[in-house]
Amino acid sequence: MKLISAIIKPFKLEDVRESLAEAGIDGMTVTEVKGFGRQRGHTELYRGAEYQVDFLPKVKLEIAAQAEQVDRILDVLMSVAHTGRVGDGKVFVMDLEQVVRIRTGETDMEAI
Amino acid sequence: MKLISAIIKPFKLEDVRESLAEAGIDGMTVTEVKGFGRQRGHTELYRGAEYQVDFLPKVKLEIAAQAEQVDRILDVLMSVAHTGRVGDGKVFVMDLEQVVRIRTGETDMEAI
Amino acid sequence: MKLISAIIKPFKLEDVRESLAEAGIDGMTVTEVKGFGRQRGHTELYRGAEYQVDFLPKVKLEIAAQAEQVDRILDVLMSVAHTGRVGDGKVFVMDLEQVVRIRTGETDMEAI
Amino acid sequence: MEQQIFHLQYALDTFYFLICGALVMWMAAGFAMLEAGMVRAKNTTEILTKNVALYAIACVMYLMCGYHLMYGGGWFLSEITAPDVTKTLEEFAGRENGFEGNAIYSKASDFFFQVVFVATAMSIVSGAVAERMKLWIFLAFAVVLTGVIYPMEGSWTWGGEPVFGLYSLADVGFSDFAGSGIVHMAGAAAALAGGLILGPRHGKYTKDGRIQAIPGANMPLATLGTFVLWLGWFGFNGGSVLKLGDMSNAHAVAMVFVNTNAAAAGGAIAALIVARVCFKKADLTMVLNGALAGLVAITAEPATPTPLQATCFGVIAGVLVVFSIVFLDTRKIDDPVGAISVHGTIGLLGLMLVPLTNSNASFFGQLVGAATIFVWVFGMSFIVWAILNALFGLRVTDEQEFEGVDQSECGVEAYPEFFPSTKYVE
Amino acid sequence: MEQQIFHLQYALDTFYFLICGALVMWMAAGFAMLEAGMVRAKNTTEILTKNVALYAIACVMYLMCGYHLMYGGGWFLSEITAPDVTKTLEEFAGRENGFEGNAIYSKASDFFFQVVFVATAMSIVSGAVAERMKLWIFLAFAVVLTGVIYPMEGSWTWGGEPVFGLYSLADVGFSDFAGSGIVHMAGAAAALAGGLILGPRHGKYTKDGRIQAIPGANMPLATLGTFVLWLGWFGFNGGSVLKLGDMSNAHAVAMVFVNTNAAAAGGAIAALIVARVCFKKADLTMVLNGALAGLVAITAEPATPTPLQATCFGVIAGVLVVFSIVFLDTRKIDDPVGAISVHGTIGLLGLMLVPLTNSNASFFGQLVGAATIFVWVFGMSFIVWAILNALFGLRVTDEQEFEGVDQSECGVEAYPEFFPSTKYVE
Amino acid sequence: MEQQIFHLQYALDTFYFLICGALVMWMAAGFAMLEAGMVRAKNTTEILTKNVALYAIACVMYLMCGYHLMYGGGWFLSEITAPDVTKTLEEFAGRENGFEGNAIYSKASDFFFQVVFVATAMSIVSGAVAERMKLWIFLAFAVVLTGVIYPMEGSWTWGGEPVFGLYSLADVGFSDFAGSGIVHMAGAAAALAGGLILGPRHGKYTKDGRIQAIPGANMPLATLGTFVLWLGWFGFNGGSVLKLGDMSNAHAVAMVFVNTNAAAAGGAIAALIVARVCFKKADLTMVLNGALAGLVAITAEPATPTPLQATCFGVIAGVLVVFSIVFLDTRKIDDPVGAISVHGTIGLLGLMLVPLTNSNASFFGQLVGAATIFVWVFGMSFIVWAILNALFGLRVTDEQEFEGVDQSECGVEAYPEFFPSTKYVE
Ligand SMILES: Nc1ncnc2c1ncn2[C@@H]1O[C@H](COP(=O)(O)OP(=O)(O)O)[C@@H](O)[C@H]1O
Ligand SMILES: Nc1ncnc2c1ncn2[C@@H]1O[C@H](COP(=O)(O)OP(=O)(O)O)[C@@H](O)[C@H]1O
Ligand SMILES: Nc1ncnc2c1ncn2[C@@H]1O[C@H](COP(=O)(O)OP(=O)(O)O)[C@@H](O)[C@H]1O
Repeated sequence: MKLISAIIKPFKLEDVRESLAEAGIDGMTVTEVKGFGRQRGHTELYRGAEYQVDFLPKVKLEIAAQAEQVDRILDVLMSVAHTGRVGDGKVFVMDLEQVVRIRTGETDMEAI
Repeated sequence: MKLISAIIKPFKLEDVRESLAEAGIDGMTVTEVKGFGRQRGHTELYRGAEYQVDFLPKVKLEIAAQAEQVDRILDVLMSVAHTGRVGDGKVFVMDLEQVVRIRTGETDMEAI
Repeated sequence: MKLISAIIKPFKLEDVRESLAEAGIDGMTVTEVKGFGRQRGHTELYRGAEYQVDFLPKVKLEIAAQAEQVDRILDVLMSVAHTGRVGDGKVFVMDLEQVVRIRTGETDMEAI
Repeated sequence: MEQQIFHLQYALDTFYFLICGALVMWMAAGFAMLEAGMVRAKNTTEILTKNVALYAIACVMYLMCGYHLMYGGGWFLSEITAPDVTKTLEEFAGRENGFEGNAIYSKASDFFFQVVFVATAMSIVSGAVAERMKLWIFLAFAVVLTGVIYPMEGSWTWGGEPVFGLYSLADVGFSDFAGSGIVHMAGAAAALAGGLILGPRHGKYTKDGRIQAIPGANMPLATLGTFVLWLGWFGFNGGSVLKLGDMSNAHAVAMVFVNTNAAAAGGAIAALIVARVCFKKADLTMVLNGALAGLVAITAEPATPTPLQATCFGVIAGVLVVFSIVFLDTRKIDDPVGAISVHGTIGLLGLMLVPLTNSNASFFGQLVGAATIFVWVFGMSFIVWAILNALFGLRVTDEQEFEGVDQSECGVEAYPEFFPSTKYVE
Repeated sequence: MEQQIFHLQYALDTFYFLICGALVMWMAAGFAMLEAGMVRAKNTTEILTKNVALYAIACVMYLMCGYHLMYGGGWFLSEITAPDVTKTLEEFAGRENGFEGNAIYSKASDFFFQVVFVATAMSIVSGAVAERMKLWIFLAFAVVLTGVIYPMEGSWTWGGEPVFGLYSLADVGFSDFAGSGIVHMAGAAAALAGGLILGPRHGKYTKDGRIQAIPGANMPLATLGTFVLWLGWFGFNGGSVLKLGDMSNAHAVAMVFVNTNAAAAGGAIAALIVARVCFKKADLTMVLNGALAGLVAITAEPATPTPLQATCFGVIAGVLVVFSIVFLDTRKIDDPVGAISVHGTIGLLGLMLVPLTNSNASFFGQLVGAATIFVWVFGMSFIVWAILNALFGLRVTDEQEFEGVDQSECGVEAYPEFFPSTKYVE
Repeated sequence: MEQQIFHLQYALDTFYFLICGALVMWMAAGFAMLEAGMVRAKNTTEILTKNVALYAIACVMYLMCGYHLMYGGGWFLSEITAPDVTKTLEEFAGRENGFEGNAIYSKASDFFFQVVFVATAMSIVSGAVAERMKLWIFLAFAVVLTGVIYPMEGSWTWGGEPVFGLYSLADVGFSDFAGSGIVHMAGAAAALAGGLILGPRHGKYTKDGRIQAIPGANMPLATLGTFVLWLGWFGFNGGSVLKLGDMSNAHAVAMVFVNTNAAAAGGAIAALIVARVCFKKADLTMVLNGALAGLVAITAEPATPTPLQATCFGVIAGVLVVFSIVFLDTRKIDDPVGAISVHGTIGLLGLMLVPLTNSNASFFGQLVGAATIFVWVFGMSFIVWAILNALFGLRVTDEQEFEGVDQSECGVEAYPEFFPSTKYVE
């Protein structure tokens, strides 16, 4: 099993979630994060003085999936979360040793 | 060492934290997240029109622990965070290669 | 590739980010979290009654990096995020199997 | 010694106007808070800026030309000067009806009372077009509405001039005590014209045509705004008696206060119950709109109804406003604060209720008056909005709308430190 | 010509009542903001809804029957009609004490002033039972309190009727100028009865009996509410002089303004110092309660004390209120906004301070009056709450309480876009 | 019968003072909201506490000694007693100019009107030193400013006393109608002295000397505060006519309302345009400061300008205030709310504009007056701040400043449930 952690632009969340659902991926956990990367923040003026907004609001999706599903998920992300502009985000894939569903006690495959 | 990442219902946090403390697990990091899964959000009416609240507030606990502690932690989670209703959440276990305590520079076992 | 996840004191974020940038690490994702550990929360009085503020605001940095960079990053964290007082935080290092940059489709090394 | 009494009457009536005017000025804050509470966090600074700026523009334009167009008094109020005491005292002495005759008071206080009315009309617009219109276009429209469109219409009604020299509304039996039609429906007509050209907010209607509610960001603000308006309305209606300084008029002012309050109370309760019955929940925003609807409905005639009648008028308004809001929503007329229903639908209702208790008004006259106001204000506004649209575009870009107009128009976030959890929910 | 003077006096006194009434109406907004700031975010929409609705209900019920029960005037104010000018002028001419005699003014303005008082009494209740009571049950209680319980009690005090025909409070030397007891302690008594049946909020007391503070969500709102109340109180006390239109009364009104302000200032400072000494921190909520306590304390007699005395009374109130709040908390009477202490404890204090500066009042009379009010209001309220509890249950379910009553009762979140970081902290 | 007229005039003028005073009191809420909106979330409770407490302290100190120092009246107002009706009537009858002569009214209402002015002066200070000064030190300063520094200065100006027995400001042609200099510039001078010793907030200026803006946390609050101030200002300036009760004075009051409003409107529009031109965005905070600048500028003479002139004065103030704010920022004088510019720079501007429309004032006189006020208030304040600094330190520790003074000073968070997303952005 793998844990896919994807950083995407916030306004893509809704589309990504729907596309993932169509691809059979229903469960996920979403966190609001701030991203730093090539995409730079912007400078704002407040009362005539500048201030730097460094961080960019991003959304992190965490999806536990079976190894076979990873490619499908990556495909969805690459197509739906993609705008082609800097700051589209990254996907990280990690190994997941164990999964447990708290409600039933099911583990691993059944728990996803 | 393992990293245990548990998604639970927010109102169980306090109980889980206390039970973990009793089980000798003192350190953890908590993030507020939004969950999507089998448990559906709800529909609300605002000024006569519907709107869908898709996401469900959940809490993510991240606990770095020694491999031997994992089962104990899972036990606590399964018993204390459990309500039996859909949406109780999931636990993910990952391998942790290295841990460092910033204050002292201690690593791995000593750092947890 | 490794995923470095560092829990630090919020007010150190700016310094850490700058030092990492100097060390050539530009990308990272930041999450606001709450920490529980040896550092205890504090008790406040409100209208004459006590209440316990258990959690401590912390910041979690997630940095995907090449294995060779890990030590450099740890060095930066140990020197810049360090105050020597309890609650300085922890660094966790995990293995990262795959990285994809959504904008370009680049993977792994090129994607970081 | 009679002269001293005239002095006092002059002073008392002037003071009465000023205090009522100050209460109406306070309504500007009420609209600002109501609207700031009903939009999303990302559009809050902009709506606040609009509200402060439109009030300021209304004051300057009405001073410059509006008051003159409506009542005379000279461009820039040049004819409002210190009273010639001797002449004024003679005027007092020569009144028909003597002491109980028409009020004589400082023209400056009259201007002050009237100027805050224009601002009210314009405030109505800002709510309806919120969250998607360019700031500067909106302010340009404000210049025209407060400087020309409203004053012209006001000259035909309260000003007593014939409509383009053709017919006189007073003659056909039109009566609008404090402005259900002249102020509120007029504001709503301008808002409707703008809203039609502007179109709904992104995300308000899904591709498959469903309505998607967009909750307001700050309910305490919306509630505060409603209370402010409720309070200010005592000045709005109470001052419209136009005289305090004798027994009958003083009692009339008191009745106006009582009825204004009763109608608002009736409207709030009615909307609360309708919301509960129809939506199963006590939707606070409907309760607030219900109270305001009661206020708008009684505004056309707050003096003649009994308190019981006033309460009932409020109830009718409170019921109607809920259905009007829901109906406009199904017509895809997106109005974040419900301004068109509260001020337009109920403004018309208010006009039509007048003949029930005031025999000087006729249903026919009310219809003619309502039509005159609506056609003029809606028509002129439509033209102005359309021209502005053709020249500059009324609407911000989609990206700006998504990110919030606070950033693109004002560069200042309303709540920069609070993490908006639904920032990504369009 | 004397008649013209009477006209003016009538007009001036009517206006004075209306303005004071408008200020008291504004207190409804003050209570709404104060309470909205002192509850948790998840219960904010509901407390706002309660405040708007209770004000509306109070207005309708008092209009329907309350005013009639308390002062006469007919059901639905049917007897309040336009003044017969000739007869009223004769009344003026025939006054004992002549020009400086009792005020004659529009009955409608009197109603307006009185109606906002009953809303105040009911507002006190909403704060004390916040965050756990069903909305509709609360509103049902509001109907009874504002329609019957308060008006009955009011008829024995300000109305001058004997208590159930048994004894007259005026005769025993009871004096409550603007309602420390009649309005404030009465409201607190109703709140206490409700609170006792209702029980504390979940999480307020831990299993092992410790008090667990539950901070309010929005301090600026609470502060705004306090300032609004402070301002409104000038109308509350100032209008209670009941006449403005001659020299002595005008001065009395001015003294009331000065003393009201001085007592509030004294209360705020005293509470600030006590909080600093006892809790080591300048607890803002205590400062706010201290100011309100000063206001409640001076309300029973704002005219006779010197400004220095008024300040001292405020100081006493500000000290006492802090201890009262802490004490009630240890008694497990959970009162999120401190309403029972501010209005109840200090309302009683206010009554007992009257004889110090006003020789028409006696300690015995004050005790009898306080007991009468308390027994009646507490007793009747207890019965009504108990019946409502037996029939429908006063309290929302535990789950609803956990999720917040905004969701279960109103379906509208107060701050939908702000991520509440302690949502899970019960 | 003339006596009855005197009674009424007394009552009307007293009432007029009280209502104007109540409006000025409301400004305390305006400052509180404005400042609470312009600071960061973590310092909000503390600034609210300061605002409530400083108002209370101002009231008590001015009652205790301030009013006596400025106008007489006895320590603790001991000489303000109920009017001797017969003697007062004689006073009325004996007035120069007869009925149109100077006003006679309750001394208590005068105190009430004056006491809210001193609070205004002190409110100005709290904004400028926000987010870093110790609460108790600030309050200690408030005691001195409101008890001594302001009353002394007030005695030389409105009180008519010669400056230390040396020269009389009235003689040199100094005129400050409602206090552009006496209240606003004085407050700003005290603030400047404090700010200079205190230094800027951490993070306001980077190590390399760049200015780093620190956005305020809550724009709706700041806007509400501005509207409250705008409303209150009608009382501030309107009451300063000092008499309502004859034709000329009533008209003067009305003109003051009109001009006050016009200047604010002009200031808001001007600042909006300047911000748009210079910063490319419609910076709401500048618009708010612009409106306030217009108000401050007209305060020195709101009666003599025409409405057009008043608008222009407002425009000048609105332009100047933006540049003043930016300039002070480059001088590293950190003023979170812009108080020193709005009240200081523009207060001076207001004084210098007086001779343009009021021939009783001379530029020389205005300069002498401005210098006198500034030297006294700045000098004395500097000494007091310096002593307090030496004894206790003005400033909280760096750690407290980083965590927010809400925690260290008040122990109560302003918005405990809202997750501040930039908590770590110093
Ligand atoms: N090395 C990294 N580790 C963790 N997160 C990263 C890293 N690099 C980028 N990110 C995340 O991905 C987001 C997008 O990256 P960025 O470099 O701005 O654009 P792009 O992905 O288009 O190259 C960042 O805002 C950050 O949240
Ligand atoms: N595949 C997944 N990957 C990541 N998080 C998941 C996944 N499935 C579920 N979750 C998280 O677990 C929570 C509970 O899951 P849900 O399917 O609603 O109920 P249950 O755990 O009772 O089956 C979700 O709200 C989500 O936060
Ligand atoms: N076992 C753990 N798993 C996950 N996070 C931890 C763990 N222990 C500590 N932390 C995180 O590190 C932070 C600092 O830990 P703490 O024990 O308070 O101090 P120190 O790191 O100085 O020993 C905590 O607030 C928490 O966020």
